[in-house]
Amino acid sequence: MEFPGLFNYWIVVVLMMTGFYIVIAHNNLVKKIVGLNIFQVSVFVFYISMAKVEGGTAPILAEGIAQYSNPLPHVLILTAIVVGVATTALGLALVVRIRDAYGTVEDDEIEAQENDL
Amino acid sequence: MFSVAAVAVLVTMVLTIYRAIKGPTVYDRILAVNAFGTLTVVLIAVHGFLADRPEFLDLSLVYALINFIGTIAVSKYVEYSHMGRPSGGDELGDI
Amino acid sequence: MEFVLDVASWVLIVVGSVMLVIGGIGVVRLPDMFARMHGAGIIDTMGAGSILIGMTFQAGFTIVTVKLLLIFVFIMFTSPTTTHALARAALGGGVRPWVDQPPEDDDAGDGGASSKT
Amino acid sequence: MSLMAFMGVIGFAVARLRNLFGVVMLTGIFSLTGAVLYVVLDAVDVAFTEAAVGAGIATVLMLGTLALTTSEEKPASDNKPLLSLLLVTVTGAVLIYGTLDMPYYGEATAPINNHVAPRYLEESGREIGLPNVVTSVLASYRGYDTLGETFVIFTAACGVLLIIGRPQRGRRRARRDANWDIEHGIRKNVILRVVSKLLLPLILLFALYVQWHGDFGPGGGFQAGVIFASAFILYAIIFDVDLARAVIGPKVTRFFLALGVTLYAGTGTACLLFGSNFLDYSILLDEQTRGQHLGITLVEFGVGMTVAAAMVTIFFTFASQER
Repeated sequence: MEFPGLFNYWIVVVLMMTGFYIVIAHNNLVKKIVGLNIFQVSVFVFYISMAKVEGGTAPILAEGIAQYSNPLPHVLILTAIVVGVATTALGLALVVRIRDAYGTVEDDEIEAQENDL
Repeated sequence: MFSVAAVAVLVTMVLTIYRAIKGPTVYDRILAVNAFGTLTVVLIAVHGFLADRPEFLDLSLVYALINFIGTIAVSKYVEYSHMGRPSGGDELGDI
Repeated sequence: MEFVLDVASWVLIVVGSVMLVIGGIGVVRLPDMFARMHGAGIIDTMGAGSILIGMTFQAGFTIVTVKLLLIFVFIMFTSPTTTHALARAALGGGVRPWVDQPPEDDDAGDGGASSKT
Repeated sequence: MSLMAFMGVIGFAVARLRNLFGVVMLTGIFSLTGAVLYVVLDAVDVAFTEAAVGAGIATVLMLGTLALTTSEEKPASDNKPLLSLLLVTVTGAVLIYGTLDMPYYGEATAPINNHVAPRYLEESGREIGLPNVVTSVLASYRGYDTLGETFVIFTAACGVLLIIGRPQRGRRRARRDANWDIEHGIRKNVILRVVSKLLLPLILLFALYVQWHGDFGPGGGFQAGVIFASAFILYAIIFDVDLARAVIGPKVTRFFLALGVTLYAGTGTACLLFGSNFLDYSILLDEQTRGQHLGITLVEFGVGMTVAAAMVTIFFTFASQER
């Protein structure tokens, strides 16, 4: 039982860092939001893999099943996903509004315009 | 038996992902995403049987649904907003 | 009876699996977008379809079978529709079918067929 | 098997540095893989939500934004990447170092599985009387939490309305030629129209099934709300936003947006008035489990309403912007 070990968590870290990289290294605001999404998903995966219990099944009670996975992280992540999409929508709305005001969604161009003022 | 199907689905997933990443045109990507969605539907159903709890098929159903909506939305987006409204789809017949 | 059902579902699932892989290879290897649609079509119909039907034989007369059939019907409805929408979008977007000998219109594939009334 | 799915995830996580449209498509695949992963890791409810949200609504919203802004990312002009790469690598290394102390995957003795979780699993069948523990925890044990989340969704929808919901100096879509639509729009596409008309009632019915069946299987208010909203989104895509607006107007969505939250909070207050704690539904009916069941049903219904209205509002707001 050594193989899965910490492997899941390492993948989570890799994903999280991919998202992080996109957020800090790209100038495009839409791309930044995609990066945030990836970051978010990595956190979700992290929670869900912690909740998994070896030999358990989905936490929906049924006859003849003794071992269930942990339901609590499922609850947290379930709500977090919907909240995540709502906040993503808010972020995208801001991007649309920014494009209205500045005519661009590139971070550096916006900064240049700000400096010109 | 179900593991055979699961492995086949996974292999096919890898192939479609390849197409989605490589895909020279956007349409290839949409196609790959659509195929991937179908594969997800099958994989979730198969996993239900593998894990001996096949009652969670609602999930697959949702996928089949949402995949449809997603693909239609994407097709509409590329057909009408990419090219601008006045010229899009003019030359096609009247289906 | 049990044995017959088992054999039937085995055959269907194995056929479906093979078809999935064939379709996947098609999606990767075929030369242009419209041809690749045929690969995706095989995945959607023969592959997914026969696997789902094969699983209904295993499930017996329960709600599971009903849901499997529902999914099957659903895929049979939506898959051609999305393919059609996609082909139209692609044709409208300027992608032209890859034709070996230009005079033969039959090679235009389903993208061309869908624009006939 | 889960590992395979993981490998897939990395595969395109790495490959996501592309034109924005491709990025959105890859995000779709990303979310699909994530959902399979959740199923494999036993989180069926989460996978359900991800299914409804990730592949559908999120992609549609992203596309809506791309349509309003630009679909090509400009190449980065400065040479930040090296610095960022360094920062990312260092942070990643620190985090991986941190994971070394964590309990291994699937260990039943891990701390996370040993405090409240066993209690939920053992007692909820008796206390709440619902097979789906996730629903019990969501709506009853951690009802405060969910109330907060619902308010966040409500607030986000309000925020979207505030930011881009107002017509701005003629930016709002001028009611376009009805004739153009009939001749050229996607409405002309008979196959799409017929199939969607067939599917729409089924989608709505399925959403209601998910809503009311959430106590017994995977599902519940959040998922049902999103599916319900996606029916309207499909209608708006196939026909037209203005037409869809005629079916379910801004006033209606706003009303339900507020009504859902009010229903949730009202149920909690009703418990308070009956002489119990806020959101402790046992008091609602004479028997504990029946009271809990009623409370959970009401609360989930409120959640469903708010989520559906919020998603519809957000989508319509995006869709009725004109570039």
